[in-house]
Order: sequence, then structure tokens, then C-alpha cells
Amino acid sequence: MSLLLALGFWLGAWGANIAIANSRWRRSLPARVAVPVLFGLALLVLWEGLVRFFEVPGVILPPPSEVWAAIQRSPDLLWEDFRQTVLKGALSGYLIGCGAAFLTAILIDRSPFLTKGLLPIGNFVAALPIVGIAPILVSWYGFDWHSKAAVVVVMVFFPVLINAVQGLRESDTMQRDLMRTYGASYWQTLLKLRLPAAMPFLFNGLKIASTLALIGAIVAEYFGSPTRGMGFRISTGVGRLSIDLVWAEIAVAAVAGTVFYGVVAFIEARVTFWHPSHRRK
Amino acid sequence: QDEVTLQLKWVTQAQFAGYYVALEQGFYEDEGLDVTILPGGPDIAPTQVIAGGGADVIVEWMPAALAAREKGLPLVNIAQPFKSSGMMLTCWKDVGIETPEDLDNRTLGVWFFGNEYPFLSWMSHLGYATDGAAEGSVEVLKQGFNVDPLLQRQADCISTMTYNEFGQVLDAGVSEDELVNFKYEDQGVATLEDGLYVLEENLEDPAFVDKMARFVRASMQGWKWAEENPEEAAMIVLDYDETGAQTEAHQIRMMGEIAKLTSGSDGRLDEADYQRTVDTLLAGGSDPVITAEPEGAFTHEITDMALTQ
Amino acid sequence: MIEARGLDLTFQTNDGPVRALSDVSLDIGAGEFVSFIGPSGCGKTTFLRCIAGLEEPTGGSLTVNGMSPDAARRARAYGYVFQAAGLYPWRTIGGNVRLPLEIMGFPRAEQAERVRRTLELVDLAGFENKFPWQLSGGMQQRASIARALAFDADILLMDEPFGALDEIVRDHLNEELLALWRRTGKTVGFVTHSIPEAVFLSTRIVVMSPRPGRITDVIDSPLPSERPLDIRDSREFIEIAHRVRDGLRAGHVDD
Amino acid sequence: MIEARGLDLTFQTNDGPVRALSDVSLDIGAGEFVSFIGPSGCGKTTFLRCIAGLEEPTGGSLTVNGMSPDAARRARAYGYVFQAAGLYPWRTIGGNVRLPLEIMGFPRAEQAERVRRTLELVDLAGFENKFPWQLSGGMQQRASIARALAFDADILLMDEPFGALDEIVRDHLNEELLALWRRTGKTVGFVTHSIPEAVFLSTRIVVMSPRPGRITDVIDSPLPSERPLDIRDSREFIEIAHRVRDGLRAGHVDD
Amino acid sequence: MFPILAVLVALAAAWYAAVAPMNIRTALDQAKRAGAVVTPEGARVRHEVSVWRLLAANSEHIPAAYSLDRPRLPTPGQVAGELWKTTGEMALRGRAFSKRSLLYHGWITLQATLWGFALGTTLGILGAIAIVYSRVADMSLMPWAIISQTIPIVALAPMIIVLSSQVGVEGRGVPKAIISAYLCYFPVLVGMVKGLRSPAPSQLDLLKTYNASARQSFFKLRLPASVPYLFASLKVGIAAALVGTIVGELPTGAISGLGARILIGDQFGTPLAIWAALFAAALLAGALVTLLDVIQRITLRRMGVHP
Ligand SMILES: Nc1ncnc2c1ncn2[C@@H]1O[C@H](COP(=O)(O)OP(=O)(O)OP(=O)(O)O)[C@@H](O)[C@H]1O
Ligand SMILES: Nc1ncnc2c1ncn2[C@@H]1O[C@H](COP(=O)(O)OP(=O)(O)OP(=O)(O)O)[C@@H](O)[C@H]1O
Ligand SMILES: Cc1ncc(C[n+]2csc(CCO)c2C)c(N)n1
Ligand SMILES: [Mg+2]
Ligand SMILES: [Mg+2]
Repeated sequence: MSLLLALGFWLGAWGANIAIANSRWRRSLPARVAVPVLFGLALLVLWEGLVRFFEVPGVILPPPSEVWAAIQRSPDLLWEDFRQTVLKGALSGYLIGCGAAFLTAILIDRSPFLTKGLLPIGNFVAALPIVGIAPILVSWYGFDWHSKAAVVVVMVFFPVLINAVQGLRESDTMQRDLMRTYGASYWQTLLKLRLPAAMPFLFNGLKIASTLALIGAIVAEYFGSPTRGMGFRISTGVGRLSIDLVWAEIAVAAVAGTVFYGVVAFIEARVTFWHPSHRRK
Repeated sequence: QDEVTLQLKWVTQAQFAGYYVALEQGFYEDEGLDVTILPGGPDIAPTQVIAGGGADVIVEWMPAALAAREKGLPLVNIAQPFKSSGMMLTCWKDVGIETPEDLDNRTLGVWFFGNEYPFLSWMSHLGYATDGAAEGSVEVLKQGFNVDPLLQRQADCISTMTYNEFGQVLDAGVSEDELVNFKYEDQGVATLEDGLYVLEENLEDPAFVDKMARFVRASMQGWKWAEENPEEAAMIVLDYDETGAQTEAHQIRMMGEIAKLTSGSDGRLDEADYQRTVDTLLAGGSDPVITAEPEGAFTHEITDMALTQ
Repeated sequence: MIEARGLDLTFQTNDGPVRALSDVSLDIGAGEFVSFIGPSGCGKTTFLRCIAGLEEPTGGSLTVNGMSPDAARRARAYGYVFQAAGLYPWRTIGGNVRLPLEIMGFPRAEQAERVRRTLELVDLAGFENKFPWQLSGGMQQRASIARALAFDADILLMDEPFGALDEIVRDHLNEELLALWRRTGKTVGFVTHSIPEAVFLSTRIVVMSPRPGRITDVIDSPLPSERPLDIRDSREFIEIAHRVRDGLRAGHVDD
Repeated sequence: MIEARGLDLTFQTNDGPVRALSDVSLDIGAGEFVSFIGPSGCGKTTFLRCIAGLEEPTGGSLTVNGMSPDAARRARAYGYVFQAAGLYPWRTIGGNVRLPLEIMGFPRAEQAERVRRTLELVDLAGFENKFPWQLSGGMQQRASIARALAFDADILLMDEPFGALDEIVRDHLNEELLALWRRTGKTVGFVTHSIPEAVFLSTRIVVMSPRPGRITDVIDSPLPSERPLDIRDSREFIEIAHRVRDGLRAGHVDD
Repeated sequence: MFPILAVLVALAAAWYAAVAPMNIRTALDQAKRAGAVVTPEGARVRHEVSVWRLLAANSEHIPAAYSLDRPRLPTPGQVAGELWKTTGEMALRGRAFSKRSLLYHGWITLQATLWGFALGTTLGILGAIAIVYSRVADMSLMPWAIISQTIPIVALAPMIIVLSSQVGVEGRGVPKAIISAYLCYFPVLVGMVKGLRSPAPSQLDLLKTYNASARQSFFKLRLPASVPYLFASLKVGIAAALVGTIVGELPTGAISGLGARILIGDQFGTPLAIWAALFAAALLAGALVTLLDVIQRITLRRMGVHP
């Protein structure tokens, strides 16, 4: 019964979404909020229905209703963890890592020597597995958020670097020639041509990094942490079978990550408004 | 042949020698069992695996099992190969720690992931809060899998197992007289480790009960063999370690220490030990691990069958 | 002022070399207005790019004001109007015209003033805040002309600047350009496909021919420097135009 | 065949609406050759795009062969030459011309044959394997003309196709286009800035004027359909050209 | 080649220089235990003193910092030695694929990585196509693709394992590949959405006049136009897939693979084993990314991209 209800709701939401997406309000703000929300609601309802119907034990996957109850039960705890992991660990690591990657990209791009020398090595640093560096960085930078930020720095560095380097090569020949006729200096060309042309790529990297930052900060807590933080709570919760609390943390992570990503995407739309992908009618 | 899947609590190492020996020496085969041993790892909660149907029987610590039981996952202890606890708190002597009273206002490394219960009980026993360094309280760090926090003095004390991490500390060149060890066993807050647990509902099936009886019998045979032949047992474990990263020296030492913990048990759960564990956990202070005396959390049925045959 | 001696330029492409310029020799004196005309693909753009130091000749020598083209480029000697408008999509029209001014470090107030003035010159007043893709093809081309005129380069290199404009705007801009040239004494290199335009504007007309690109004729214009639009109906004008047309035709027959 | 009634198109831009077309009404019969002429920014491109169903008018009605432009587009009624060449940089010239043929599912052998033929028509034989950036501006434009001619669309919409070509190639292509039109009876919509070209090619000339874009004059050409190049010196021709020029000038005075 | 060597030498030099301050405390602790004179005397007191002062006061013990068994930061030489011991030397002895060889573990990890990469890129590209071509997908899928990445895999890993064992998947290879794909698909999705939307409106208009089908406009325009984005995404994706596999090797039972080596190295206090596995992973990733880079160059050249 619960399954049928859930399936029904899901199909209904699907239909509604198609209707909204093809209606003439599809570009309005309410429609753009409604569609993903409806989609998400449908998933939640389906999840609830499936869990109830198949009587999945709560210690494996609790229904969303229980997760919601857990969220309501422990707002203070969730806030404390959020501050520790997202505000301190992820955010500072993200800023440092993206900044460093960007500067490195410019450095690499500036000098053919470094392009040939550093970029290939950058490729090798690409996959320093987080589980390998986390224990080392915890041992170097201590248990608190500093080591988490360091892990995030390492994690976000590569995607931003690759995209920034690619982006800096993106301006077309005529655009560059124009700058040459002005006798523009390297920095002027960089500032006025190559950076704007690189933005679509750079933001690609920044968006991917925004989700990696969160994953990095959380996973790093597995290798040592104070007794707070989302990763700490999740791993401890799994061990204690407080799976509802685990999912409450995941929900917070999801909201935080989405907002984080959304902010980056918002800035992107403002900065690269001229790119065809944002000029759709 | 009956199939049995065993989920270990941690990676392949001499801590689980009995099972590997029983597999290697054919004890399981003799009982008509086809046993699959699944190593664990960080993030593998054996309780979750058994709840999801990924295993028939798991190796788990009793606090975690009882906590799971309260959460609605009815685990039942069917055998207890480990008589005593190997958990300790290992501290630097030179920071001025000699007795549990000196732990006040210190930074302590603790394992979480369901392994924190004995520590929390002990702290509430001592009357310490666990929310930061202050008078009457201790600062708790969630420690990772290595002993670096102690060696680098990020913590004054860390959790160790007699058979594992304590050895790591010594391997790092630290001599025993630089350290102070608080064994949970000595502090009267020892809880039972490494028992075998199954789901309660399965015990209604006589075929399953019979299978488990054979499993426990063969496993205990493995444990006794391992106690008598620690070096060979360590080598067997080494053979099963697919990471190839374990060393002979480590495993032989671990086997020696493990033998001390298993030697007192024939597999039967000692009800006094059980009661002590439950009392310790119930006394958990503000945040007790379990809130009520568990019912039916163990059974002698299996060990009775296994041992009387 | 611009001296080319036996210039050669061969492009290497996936299916063999392309000889874009072959033994091109030409002197352009300071203050001259030289037009280049010739069938498409004869190397006009390539020659202009060589002068601007954007292309490296594979043979011969080329100096601009006695320097290498590269050095002259770095001395900001050029204003270049490309064959395609090539506006930066992230800048408004005003921003695009301001670009060279920013780079050359004009004071802010002067930047604004120059942008206003040159946009007016090309009839784009009021489009300052539009983005390039919001303009018609001809308007984009005019914006790119404004961009090249906004700063006072000694040498103006213009590659078919008026190709996408209607006759009337074109006449208007022809007059403006001529006035500017007379007023400032700039040296101008000008590529066009319109014979009347070439004759009307130039002191000299260079006729080129393709495969390989080379100069086939250089025609001096004896027209006075003061040229009202109706000079185009004069006999002299028509005569020169005829010579140019014949030169062009000769290049085509080669094919 | 093409019927526009009170067509209106307003673009919304960051600094206010732009009225690109205002109350445009025009009938184009099957087999007609209609030229559009007018100052830059008067809406020629926009009108062509409306016919091709690339732009959605904000008012009025428009049908093509009795269908909506969109439906006609779906019936592959058009060949369109854009104002900018817009070749795909990752395809060779041959590949670019082959693109519509691939899409419309011509057999392989015919594709090759058509590519060969149309490239020859625009004088680009031998450039098949070059990439667009290896071609001069005029060559790119010719490639894009070849691309539109490669398949046989009923309606040909050409937006300043010959803008970047010299007089001689232009004359040549004018003749070829005229011959093609006479042979096939296609309907042609043709934007140009050259008055002689408009008069030479068209059965009707539409003069437009900007801000807001509208039709100010429609001039029928009584010239015979057989038109040798020297018809341009005939009195009739010159007269029509005069009328067009006057119309154009009128549009400019409005500014 | 020379620039790479030069940069490598510079990095190695900086690394060597960093070893002394990183390891001096441990070195002094050991020297003290061995009976040598160190200043200050007490281990606890030393802990309060900055490393620079320790270095200055105990310069005779600095060499010891370069030959510790369990360094905080091993020297490049130590790491190279360990790497060689667990790869080249094993191979020379004909035991390249014994479980003590990193070649074997690298191979295990590589397999799961490639499966995860294949699965992840397929998902990512299909998702991008759906998002670019379907408005409903665009509006509803993208936000949830983002959310999926904010859910830490480690939290999902146990569920993935439990579920895949319930579905009857034997072995831990499949869950590993799934975790790997989970990390890998997102960069590909984001990059490809951008790339598939990068053709200029005029380029799209051309195809519209041909009334090209969605399929045709995909293969003839959107896909070729997205190639630079595709390769940037693939490079990030393969690195992510490798990280995913290694992360997945812990909760999937830490049986074999580079991740398991790292965990065991961590637990048994053999930092050299961790560093060796780390470098093996980095080398693997570098090789894969370099391979993609070569393919990118060849592809772009064949597509006639302006050099
Ligand atoms: N980057 C390049 N690579 C290879 N060949 C090139 C390149 N640029 C130009 N060419 C070739 O050089 C020749 C001359 O080109 P150029 O652009 O100078 O002609 P043009 O006289 O400007 O013609 P148009 O009037 O059509 O613009 C042409 O045959 C062209 O194909
Ligand atoms: N996408 C757009 N957004 C906003 N305004 C636009 C857009 N496209 C065209 N316009 C405006 O519409 C008007 C008409 O443009 P259109 O391109 O039709 O001119 P045109 O007659 O083709 O001119 P030209 O001869 O210069 O090509 C212009 O004022 C232009 O600024
Ligand atoms: C996530 C996690 N963290 C810590 C432990 C601690 N632990 C409990 S038993 C054991 C083996 C002893 O060597 C260890 C390391 C764990 N199991 N899982
Ligand atoms: Mg040219
Ligand atoms: Mg136009």
C-alpha cells in the first residue's frame, strides 16, 4: 500500500514537472525552484515508501521521516558540527586551495619552462588519495580543523588547476592578435583577455571543487578529529547504529553543499553572462 | 556442506587467528562447513553488515552489540572466545600521569565507531566530563588508526590494545618505563570483546543453530590450536592477509598477546563477565550506552551443543 | 617608413605548403595612404599582418620606422582593424572601444571622452552599453573601427573595414577617414575590394594577385589631397579606376 | 509563398527594448528574387532570420508556403548563408560543405560529387582539405556560400554573401547565382549593401530603414530575366539604381 | 624533458630541506634514548621549544633526522628506496605479482579505477546529454547531481556494500568500482554540460536551418565543440576515479589494493609503506592523465585546432 502510494506520488510529481518545464512560466523563479523540489520530494516519498514496504531495517536505511525527526531532535549538535567541518575546515581549505591552484596556473602559463616542467608533475599530484594524505596531514597539522583544511587544499587543487590552465589557453587567435597590435604587456593581456576568456573553464573547476571540499573535510575527520564535526558524527553514528543521526548529518551536508555550489554557480552566471551557455533564450 | 559467512571486526590479523586457523587446518571442513571470512575495515560496522544480510555471524565487541540491540537490531551472543579485555589507555609518564586521578584536564585519544563505550563508562566512573580540557573534565580526541598522537605528543594518552597498538608504541623506540598503562581490566570497567553474534530470529531455525554449533566448535578448536602453536598461527594469518603489508614479527607478537586473552575461555560466555559488562555500560552517567538491562542478549544453547558433543 | 624587400611567406599546412607572399617589395612613405586590392586569397591580409608583426615572414626583410615590425608593435605604432570584428563578448561596445585606451594608460576622463567621440564618428552613439551579440553585423564592424581609431596610432592598418556597410554609411566613413588622414598625417594601409573606394582614398594603390601572392601593379594616384565625393565622377578618377580594374582582371586571368 | 503581415520584433536587452522590426508587411512569390537593402542595423538580418524560423516575431503573422516558418524549416525548405561565415573549425572546408549533405542523408558518392561541384562553383577547388583558419576571409565566405548551395533548397536566404569578395569574383558569382536561379526557379531572399548588385540580381528590391526597422520602399525591377553583365550600363538599370539610392538616402535622413 | 627534471630537482631539494625540521623531534627523542646528549634534556620540555631552536642547538643530530625508521616526513631517497623494494626489486626476483608487490596492488586498484572511470564517464556524459536536451532533466537533475556529491561516499560505502551483497554481487570489486564511479561522474557531468552548451548561437542556427535532428546536432556540433571541455573533465574524472577507488578500498574490507596498503601502513606505523603507496597512486594517476593528454593532443590536431 505504502509502495503504491509512493509510486503514485512519484509518477504524479514527474508529470507535474514535465508540465511545468514545458509551460510558459518555466523561466520564472517559482518554477525553477518548484521543479527540483518536486523531484526531490518525489525521491523522498519513494524512499519512504520503499523502506516501509520492504521493511528495510532502520539500522541500514531509515525512512526520511525518521531522519527529519533526528534533525529536529538535535539542532545544536548539527550546528556545532556544521561550524567545525564546513565553516572552518571546508571553506578555508577551499579558498586557500583554489587560490593556490589559480596562482599556479598563471605561473605555469606564464613560463613555458614551468608549463613543461610543472604541469606534468601536477598531473601526478592529481590523485594523491585523500585516505593516504589525511593521516599524514593529521599528524602534521593536528586534530583540529587545520588538518582538514589542508586535506581540502590538496583535494581541490588539481581540478581547479587543470581547468584554469585549459581556460587560459582558450582565447582565440584573433583576440590575442588584437592585444599584440596594442603592444599590450603580458599582464594586460592576462587581465583583459585571457582571464575573462578563461572564466567559463575556471568556474567549472570551482564548481567541482566546491563539492570536493565538503567530501574532503568530512572524510579527513575519519583519520582523527576532535569530538565534533560532521565526519566524526557520521563515522561514530555508523558505529553506534544511530543511522538516523548519520542521515541527518548527510542532509545537512547536502544542503550546505548545494548552497555552496549554488553560490559559486550564481557568481558564475554573473561573471560569464556572455558565454553561449548562459546566453540561452 | 553448509555455507557460513563470518564478518570480522577489523582487517586480517592475528586478533582473528582462531578463525583463519580453523579454515586453514580444515576444522570447518570437518564440521561440514564452507566458511567465508570477510575482513573488516574502517567504516565497516559488522552490526550493519549482519542486519543487511551480508553475514551469518559477526565478531563484535559486546558494548556495540548491546547498543545495537537497544536500537532494534536483536543480536545474540552465541560464544565468547575472548575471556578478557585487551584495551588500555597508554600515557606518557613524563607529563605527570601515574593514577587515573591524574587524567583530569588531559587530552586523551579514543577510538570511536562503537569502540568508545568502555572509555565513556570509565570516565563517568571516575566522574570526569568529556567535553574539553578543564577541571573535572578531559579533552577527547577521536584517534585514527595509528599511534602518532602519542608519539608526537598531540595527546597525553591514547587507546591501545595490548596486542596491537601498544606494540607499535614500543616499536617506535619508546621504552615501557616511559609509559603508564591503564588496563580497563584492572580499572574494573572491562567490557567483553570479540564475541560471536548472530541475529535472534535465526536462532529459531534448528538447522541454523546446529550449523552455528558446528561453527563455534570448529572455531574454538582453531583458537586452541592457535594458542598452542602461536608462530604457525601467525604464519597462517599472514598467508590470508592479501595486503601483503603485515609483517611476521607483528603477527607473532600479536598472537602471543591474543593467546593471553583467549586462553581463559572455552567459548562459553561467563555470565559474571556478561553482568560486569552490562553494569559498566548501564552506569554510563549522563549518556549511558544502554538504558535498560538487556534481555536475551546471549544464549548458551550453541556453546552447550558445541562443547558437549 | 615601411620597407619591404623581397618578402616571402609560406604557410605549412596539413596538405603541403601554401605560398601566401612571394617576393613582395614595397616602400610606404610616412603619411601615405596605400590601398591593397586583389582577388581573395592573394595575401592582402597576410601582408598587413606581416607589417603589424603578427606574422613572421619566411624570407626577405621588412622594417617599420627603421625597426623590426615586432619592435614597432611593441612601441604601439599601430591601429589595426581586423577583417572580422573580433569584439570581446564580455565587454560592452563602449568597453571594447575603451580596451586599447585602458591598455595604453589613458587617463580615465579622456578614455570616456574618446570612446564617446569615436562611437559618434561611426554612428554608434547610444549603443555604448550593448553587448556585441546584440548588434548587427555592420554595427559590429563599425565598433571595431572605432576601437582602432580611439587611440592615435601613427600607422593605421585596416583590413576591409567597410565591407559590411551600405553605400551611404560607407561614403560617410570614407570622408571621415580621409579628413582624419589629412588632419593627422597618419600612414594608412587599407585593404578593400571596392575599386572606387581604393581610388577615392589612396595616394597609391597596390594590386595583388594570388597563387603565389605577389604585387602585380602599383598605381600612383595624382588626385589632389582635397577630395569631395563627386571627384568620383571626374575623368581622372575613372581613368585610374580603369587601370586598377585591368590590373585586377589580369590577376584573375592567371588562375 | 512568403507572406509577412504587420511583423513586429522587439529584443529585450540589458538597457531597454530594441525594436528591430516594426510593422513589416511583404509578400514574396514563388520564384522571386528579392533583395533587401538598408543601412546597417535596420533589421535585414532579423527579417531573414524570422523567415527562416530562427527568430520568433513578437507580433504580426508570417507564413512560408502556407506553413509557419518553423514548419517550413522542418521541411528543410531553406538554404541560409549567414552574414558571418560560421564554418565549424574542426571540419575541413570539404567537411563543412558536406555537413548539410550528411544531415539530409545524401548518399556518400553524391555527397562527394556535390562538394566537388559547389566548391568549384565558388572557385575553391583544391582547398577541400584545408581548415577554415587556413583560408582568407573571402575564401571562408565563399565556402559558406558553397555550403548553402550544396543541397537544393527551395528557398535561398543569403545575408550579404558577397561582402568580402572583390569585384571580379563578385561579378562572376553574381552571374552564377543568376544562372542558378533562372535554371532552378528557386525563391531567393538576398541582403546586400551594393545597389548595383541588388538591381542586377533582383526582381524586387526592398529598401529598409532603421530605428525602428521597417520597409520604406519596394521597387519592382522591369529588367528582363536574361541579364548580361553589361546591362548595368543600360539606362533602365541606372534609373532603378537611382531610385534605390534615393530610398536609401531617405532612410538615413531619418537618423 | 629538461624542464621536468629541473622542476623535479628543485622539488626534491625543497623536500630534503623540509625533512630536518619535520623529523628533528623524533630524531632527538631517539638520540636521547640511545644515551646521547641533547638540549634541552626532557622530551616534554623539548616539545615546547620551536623546531628551529632545536635544530640550532642540536646540529650534530640533524643527520639522524634523515635516516629514521618511522619519519614524519621521509626523505625522497627513502621513499624511492621503498618504492623500488616493493616494485622493481620484486619484479627482478620474478615476484611482480606477489601480494607484497605494489605492482600487484596497483593493478588491483587500476582495474577498479578503469571500471569506475568507464561507468562514471558514461553516466556523466549521458547525464549531460539529458540535461542539455531535456528541460525537465535540466531543471530537476542538476540540483540532485550536486546534492549527490555532497553526500560523503564514506557514509554511503557501507550501504553500497550491503546492498550489492544483497543483490548477489560477490567480491568487493564491484562496490569499489561503484564508489569510484560515484566520485568520477560529477566532474564529467559538469564539464560536459558546459561543453555541450558551448557552441555559439550562430553555429546552432546553421543546423536549425538544416532542420538537423537532435542526434545530428549532437554528433555534428555539440560533441565536437565540447571536446576541449571533455578532455579537461576526463582528466579530472580519472583522477577522481582513482581517489574513489582508493577511498573505496578501506570500507570494502581493506583486502587489497593501494588503499588497503595505506591503511595497514598507517595502523602498523610504517610511514614508508604509506608514502610508497601514495607515490604509486600518484604515478598511476600521472600516467593515466598523461595518456589522456596525449590522446587530447592527437584528437585536437586531427580536428584541425589552430596550434
Ligand atoms: N594560418 C594560415 N595557415 C595556412 N594558410 C593560410 C593561413 N592564413 C592564410 N593562409 C593562406 O594564405 C593565402 C593568403 O591569405 P590572405 O588571408 O592573406 O588573403 P587575402 O588577400 O586577405 O584574401 P581575402 O580578400 O579573401 O581576405 C590564402 O591562400 C590562404 O589560404
Ligand atoms: N540578439 C539581439 N539582441 C538585442 N538586439 C539585437 C539582437 N540582434 C539584433 N539586435 C538589434 O536589432 C537591430 C537590427 O539588427 P539586424 O542584425 O537585423 O540589422 P541588419 O539590418 O542586418 O544590419 P547589418 O547590415 O549591419 O547587418 C539592431 O539595432 C541590433 O542592435
Ligand atoms: C573506524 C574504527 N576506528 C577504530 C577502530 C579501533 N579498533 C577496534 S579493534 C581494533 C583492532 C585492534 O588492533 C581497532 C583498531 C575500529 N575498529 N574502527
Ligand atoms: Mg583578407
Ligand atoms: Mg545583418
